[in-house]
Amino acid sequence: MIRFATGRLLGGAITIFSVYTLTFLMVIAIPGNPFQQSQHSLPAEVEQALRARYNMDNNWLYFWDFLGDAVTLDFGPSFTYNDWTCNQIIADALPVSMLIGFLAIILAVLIGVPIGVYGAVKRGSWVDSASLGVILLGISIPPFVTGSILLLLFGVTMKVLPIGGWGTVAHLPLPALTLSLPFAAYIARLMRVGMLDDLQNDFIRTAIAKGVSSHLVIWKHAFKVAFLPVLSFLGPACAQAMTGSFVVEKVFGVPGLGQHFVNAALNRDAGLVLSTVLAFSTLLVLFNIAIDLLYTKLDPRISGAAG
Amino acid sequence: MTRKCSAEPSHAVHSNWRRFRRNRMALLSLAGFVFFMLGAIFSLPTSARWYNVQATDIAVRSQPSLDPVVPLERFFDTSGANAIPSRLDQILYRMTSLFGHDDLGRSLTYRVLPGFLVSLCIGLGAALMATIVGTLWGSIAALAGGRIDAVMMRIVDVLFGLPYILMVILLKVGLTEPLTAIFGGQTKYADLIVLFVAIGGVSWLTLSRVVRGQVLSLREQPFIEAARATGAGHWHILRKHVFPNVVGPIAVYATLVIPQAIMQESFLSFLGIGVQQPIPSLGRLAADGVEAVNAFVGYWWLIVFPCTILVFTLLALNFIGDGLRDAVDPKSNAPTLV
Amino acid sequence: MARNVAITCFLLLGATVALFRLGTGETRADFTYVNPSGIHTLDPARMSWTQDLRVALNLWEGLTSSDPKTTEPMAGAALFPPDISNDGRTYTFSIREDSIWSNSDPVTAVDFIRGWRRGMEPGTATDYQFMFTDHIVGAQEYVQWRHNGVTLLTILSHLKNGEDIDEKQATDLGKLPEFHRLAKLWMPEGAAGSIENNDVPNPAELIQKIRKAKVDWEQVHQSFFQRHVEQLDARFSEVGFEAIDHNTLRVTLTQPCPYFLDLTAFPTWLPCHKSIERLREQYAKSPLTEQGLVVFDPQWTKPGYHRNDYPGLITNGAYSLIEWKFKQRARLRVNPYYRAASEIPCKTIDMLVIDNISASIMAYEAGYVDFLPSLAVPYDHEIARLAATGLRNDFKSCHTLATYFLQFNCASERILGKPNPFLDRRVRKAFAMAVNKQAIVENVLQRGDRIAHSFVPAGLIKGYESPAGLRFDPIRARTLLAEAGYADARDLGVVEMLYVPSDDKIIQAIAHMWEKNLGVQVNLRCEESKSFAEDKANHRFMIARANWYADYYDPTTFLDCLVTGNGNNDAGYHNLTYDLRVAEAALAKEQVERMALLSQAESILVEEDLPIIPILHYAELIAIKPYIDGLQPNPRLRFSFQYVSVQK
Amino acid sequence: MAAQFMDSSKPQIANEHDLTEDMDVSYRVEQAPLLDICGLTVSIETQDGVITPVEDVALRVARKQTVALVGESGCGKSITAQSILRLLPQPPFRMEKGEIFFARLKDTPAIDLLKTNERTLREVRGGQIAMVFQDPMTSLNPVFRIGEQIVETIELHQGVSGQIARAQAIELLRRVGIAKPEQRVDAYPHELSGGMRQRAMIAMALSCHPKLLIADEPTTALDVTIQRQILDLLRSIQIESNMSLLLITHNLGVVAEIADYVYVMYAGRIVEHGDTTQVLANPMHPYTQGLLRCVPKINEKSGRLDTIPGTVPSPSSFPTGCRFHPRCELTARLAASTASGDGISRDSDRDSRSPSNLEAQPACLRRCALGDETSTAPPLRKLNTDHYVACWESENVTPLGNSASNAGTAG
Repeated sequence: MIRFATGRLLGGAITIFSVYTLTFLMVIAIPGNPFQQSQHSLPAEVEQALRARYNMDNNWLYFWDFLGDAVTLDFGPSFTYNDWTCNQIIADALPVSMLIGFLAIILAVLIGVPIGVYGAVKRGSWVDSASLGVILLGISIPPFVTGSILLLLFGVTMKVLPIGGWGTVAHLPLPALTLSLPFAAYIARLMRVGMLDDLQNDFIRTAIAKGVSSHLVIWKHAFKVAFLPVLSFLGPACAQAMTGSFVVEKVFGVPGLGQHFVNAALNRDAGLVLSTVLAFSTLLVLFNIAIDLLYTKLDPRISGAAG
Repeated sequence: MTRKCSAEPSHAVHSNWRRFRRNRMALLSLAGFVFFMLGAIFSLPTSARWYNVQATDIAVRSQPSLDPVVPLERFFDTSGANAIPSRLDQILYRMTSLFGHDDLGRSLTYRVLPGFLVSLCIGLGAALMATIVGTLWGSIAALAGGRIDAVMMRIVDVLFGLPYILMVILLKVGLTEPLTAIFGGQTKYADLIVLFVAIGGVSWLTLSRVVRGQVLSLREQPFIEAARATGAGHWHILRKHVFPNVVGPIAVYATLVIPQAIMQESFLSFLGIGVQQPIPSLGRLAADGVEAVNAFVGYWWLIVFPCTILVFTLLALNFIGDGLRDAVDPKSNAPTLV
Repeated sequence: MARNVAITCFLLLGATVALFRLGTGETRADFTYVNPSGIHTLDPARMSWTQDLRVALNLWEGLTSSDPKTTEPMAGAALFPPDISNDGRTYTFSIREDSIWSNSDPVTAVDFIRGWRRGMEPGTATDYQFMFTDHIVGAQEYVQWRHNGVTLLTILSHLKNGEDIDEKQATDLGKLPEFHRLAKLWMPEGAAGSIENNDVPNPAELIQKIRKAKVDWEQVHQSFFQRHVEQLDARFSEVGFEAIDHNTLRVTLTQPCPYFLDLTAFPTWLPCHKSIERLREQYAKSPLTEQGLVVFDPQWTKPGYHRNDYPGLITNGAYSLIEWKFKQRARLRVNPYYRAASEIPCKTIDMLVIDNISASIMAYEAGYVDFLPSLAVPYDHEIARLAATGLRNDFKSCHTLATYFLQFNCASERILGKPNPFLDRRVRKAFAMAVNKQAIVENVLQRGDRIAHSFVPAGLIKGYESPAGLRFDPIRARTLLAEAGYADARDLGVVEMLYVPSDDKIIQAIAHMWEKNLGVQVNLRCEESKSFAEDKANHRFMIARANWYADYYDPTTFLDCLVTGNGNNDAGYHNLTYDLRVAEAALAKEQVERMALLSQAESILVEEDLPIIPILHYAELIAIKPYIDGLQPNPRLRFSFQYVSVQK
Repeated sequence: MAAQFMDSSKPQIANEHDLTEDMDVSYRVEQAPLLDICGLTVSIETQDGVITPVEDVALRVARKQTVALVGESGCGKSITAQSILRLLPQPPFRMEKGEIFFARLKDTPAIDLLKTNERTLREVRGGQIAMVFQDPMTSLNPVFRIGEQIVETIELHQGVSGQIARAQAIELLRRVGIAKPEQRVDAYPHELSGGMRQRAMIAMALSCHPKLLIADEPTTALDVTIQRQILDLLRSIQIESNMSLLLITHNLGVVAEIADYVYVMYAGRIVEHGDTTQVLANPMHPYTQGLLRCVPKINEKSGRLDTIPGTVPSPSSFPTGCRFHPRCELTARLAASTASGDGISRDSDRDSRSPSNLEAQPACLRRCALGDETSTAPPLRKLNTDHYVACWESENVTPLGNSASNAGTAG
């Protein structure tokens, strides 16, 4: 187990380094001046001074310096937001995104799993059609449409939830729900297909022949196998949801990392882009490893193979 | 686990179609989709003329109505050959105000219809590109195996972690200029290509994993071993045994890439880096409509028509894709025990 | 299993929500407003965005400040008006006794000079350096000297041994007089070429020489660094700032500047508390200071920053910053030492960041927010209509000192592989006359902007008469185009318009007008703002959108942009007569004469040469709740919260 | 060997069963067999319409009796077996007709498993009727430990749990001959070999002392050597625990060795049944004879193994009349002898056997292909007390000789 984890960590480190390198290449390849502010074009001397100040006068020097500092978890300053270091920005925004993302994933599981299971169990009936409809609707409505409708409905028309600002529990449900819908749809889909597959298996017949109630057959015998694909989807999904969604954050004004990342890319804020990308890929790698470890716990067939 | 060694395509297609036909929602979706597509295609000559005809003086954000708001002569070049509009043109003209007009007084009908086609083009282009690249990459990785496979899949991992927005911007910056030159200085066409290259460039990653998985599991199938035992060559096995068996799942997955790509385009439009104005796309129109959501006045038609059509397009494509998958995968048709 | 999953989910759900108790004990501030997209920086020397300036001017107070209604200069930290010498070149300010920092230190003349000196430092990298260099005696020389010194030190600090030098460094070195002087010490024949004759040495040759030279580069760097640092204070004393005593400050200008007191209310001219010195990077301690930069820890603007016993941000304005969360919120509280602190009605102010203006309007409608300084949404015409018809008195429209315009590429001979047709002023004029600005303002945008026939917003600057400009005339436009040799507009080929996503409506309308009125083929190229800025600055465009917001109350803030060689002259426009008129105006003794000269200059722009097509002057929409008193819409959108009161 | 098993020590239970016989309830209560399947007809809805893979099957299992259900693959054996516990998903399966009586408790009327409620059915499943499936590889849930799966059954039916149930599970594993059961109880199915898994399946089936064990081809998926062990195990357990065993198999050798009574099934119908000794010694249905001929005989040196020509028809295209007639040697022989030799092909070309063509055929052949006035399929006719056969021409069947003993030694 430990060897397996170390191996994966090492592989993950290589992935992270490659992502970092490629992102860096993109950052320097894309034209656009991170230092230019609003309307004034930047005088050459000022730009030179700024490049010196942010250690950007030599790209490859910057590449290694940034990496060296990043290893010690120091991501340096943001180019656009001069008063802030990337560490501060990430420390402020990542917990927000992680909170919303985490809630969204939990909601997605709570919504998606029953829909998928009932769809599979009641296959061919109206329950199945309805659940399939819900699933497909979940992946067919762009989040900015969902978000705007929810905001209009609960914020403006019904006035039950606050708009804008951040910091109370009432700010959580709408963004979490909006973010969760596509994930819920995907989970429901995986769950439905998995359950359909599973309910045809011989061991289900064995369980029924043993006298296990259909409820238990579904939720215990079939579920445990069918949930495994969902579990492996949850790894990347968690990483994706918890590093923030631009659309959801933009629509609801959530101060999360997703917005900062998109803005950083649009602002050519190399420091912030690189640090958010590093944060994202690290989370991705860690979640994947965590899910793999969990997977070996839940699926004995794998643990046998992995040793 | 026995599997037919040589598939009988005609029979397979026939029975797949029969299975698909039983899926009522999928059939309904397909019918609606085809109906809409035909409508969009038939009105294309008209919408190609009208999609950017502005009437800022009379029709700015005018409500949907059955009577056209903009006078006939605005829409027809009354000089020259088209002096008297044909009967079809007259019918099409009566539809101009059906969906209302946008903030430049353009007929939403004739923006939504070509927008639907543009979105579809992006979806198809991206799916095509994703399918080609993903299939090649996945099958090469699976067939090569060993270290090559590991490296190729690590590359996919890395690309998954890359910032998508940066890639799109980079592609835009890198490709727009040469493509614009190719298209006679028209950025809008160049932009479409950039978009589906950008979107396809992301979608192939998942597809390559799917294909690799399929090929890997196929490689272990007894009939492949049997073919190898009979002394069939590598390429022969690939062409005769592997490819016919993966083509179904790949085709189905490719169908599902189309709605994903359309969704991606709507996201990029929301960011402001989608298709180039004045070319309409459903995502662009929906994003514009959603931006007009406000607490004061309901420009409902700017939101309702594009969003509904976008959602229905995606829904229909998803239904069709799911239906196809159920049809192609016989396992999903077997009875469940509970 | 399923139960375990469900239980786990619910437990996690409960736990996260329970842990999330941030800000539940927060009380609402007396006054809440939304700053869309947040603050970029609170360093007054670095800032240039309106929303940053707005916060800064409530935190700090300059020598003068702006009248909340008219934004005319009025008394700030100094008595008003200051002593102005007869030649209009020397201003003597007396800082008020009751001008006190938020930590109870008195504001001194030295505090102001500290702030200004920071603004001139290359390490600070101020956009608005020109506010010093254009007006203050000795400033230009000092800034140039510093810049050259820093450049040389930067190259030397990288040049650990002579072999490393690359061509760019060599080119840069060749341009520095300091380098030539230095080179004489170890190269008897000098560095070749002579800087006095503007004869920059051949870089390749220079590289050869540097590689050959047996020089200890670290030593050179050290000694030059020493000399440069030793001279710093002496050099700065030549700049026209003088602290006569504790309270008296004398500023010497190179030439009279009628709007100087307006400038001193601008954030670049704000004072800086001495505590910042604690955050100054020590010389030769960091790579930055090795390059001769004077650098302060950029975190000095944080209220809770205490490195090196730094007390946190200290300001001298009506408010002090007590909390600032990145892109979430900033909270301001009355500065207890401010002279009229007890009379300020709103004791606390919250600035919320809601990136999505639509959401901020919903928040305003739902009553979470009292004031929105920007309502730039796709449906803003509806808001303008509500405001105009009096249905909603809380929505207000104000004409701003800003112009939206298109600019032609007047610099490149060839563009997109073809000869540039816009080098011909008749073509530019034709394009300008084919734009129906009225249709744009009244039909397309409908938000009450003013049609712009001139670059400088007409009627907003006292004493300035804007030229009439050109009117919409498609027939004349076609004639002009024919005169220029394009009887058939298709000969022009595809005309490309570069713009940013936010103004696609207006651009599409204009493109449509050109296609309809001139018969040209227009290609739209939309780029996100950074690519756009890059392409624009490098003249990779035919026609580009642009806008300009006045920095101060004078036509020159606009007209200087099109002077040959100006950094903001993205059009690459070059007209000697125009340059001459602007220069003459700068030297004019009388204000009337000056304004007349500027007006003449502008008429060259908007009636003859048309390097730009002014389209409109923005009307900015703001929303102020009816129960809020003391907020006045003004052309520069400067709002002083100390006059705001809530009448609930 | 066969003789040993088929000696008189086995209880002789009246197995006479006439479909037309009307039994009164009191008979059922007192003397009813443990399991009594009457006229079971199962159909499946498919895309191409309804097919009926099992038709009018009657089958009885007495207490402590071992009954075998034999037939080629695709005959409907498994469907019959799974119908007993209602394991077939409905839809697409449909129980068209018939009853399955199960004498659940002593002294109470037997219940009809097809009509009983879910709750009772669940008690019967695993508690009174246990089942062992064909493929031990897939019939055990891969993500639960062996022990967990056995304990679950014990908990469901015996009301004990925790350590006691676990101890019982270990005991069961020991009883089915798994070495080191204390360790194996915590193993996952994939960690066991095929034979071990089948033993575990049997242990699970035995865990609640069922009255009837249905073993659906329990050895088909196993190595030949393991097959033997599993059969021995089943046999010994059946004797030890006094339960009945319904063994589904296609192997007559197995039947000879283990069964008291045998049902032969072809194309969804029972074609012959009777006491194992009688049926194997004197098979009276051409199909049974064919099956017996196929059993390899060790003491015979002849090179070729006999086969029954053709394959089992699919339920969607069952022939009319006697379903076996297209493959039937007897039919062919009769046709050959009555007709002029040529003219009638023996193959299953359906055109030649379409009713119009058959008009010209001899009467006997017409009967095989079309049936008589009362029914198309031949009814089961009683040959003697313990032997029934369903063949129109049963009087013309030539006995096979002493194949039974051969079969017995072959298994």
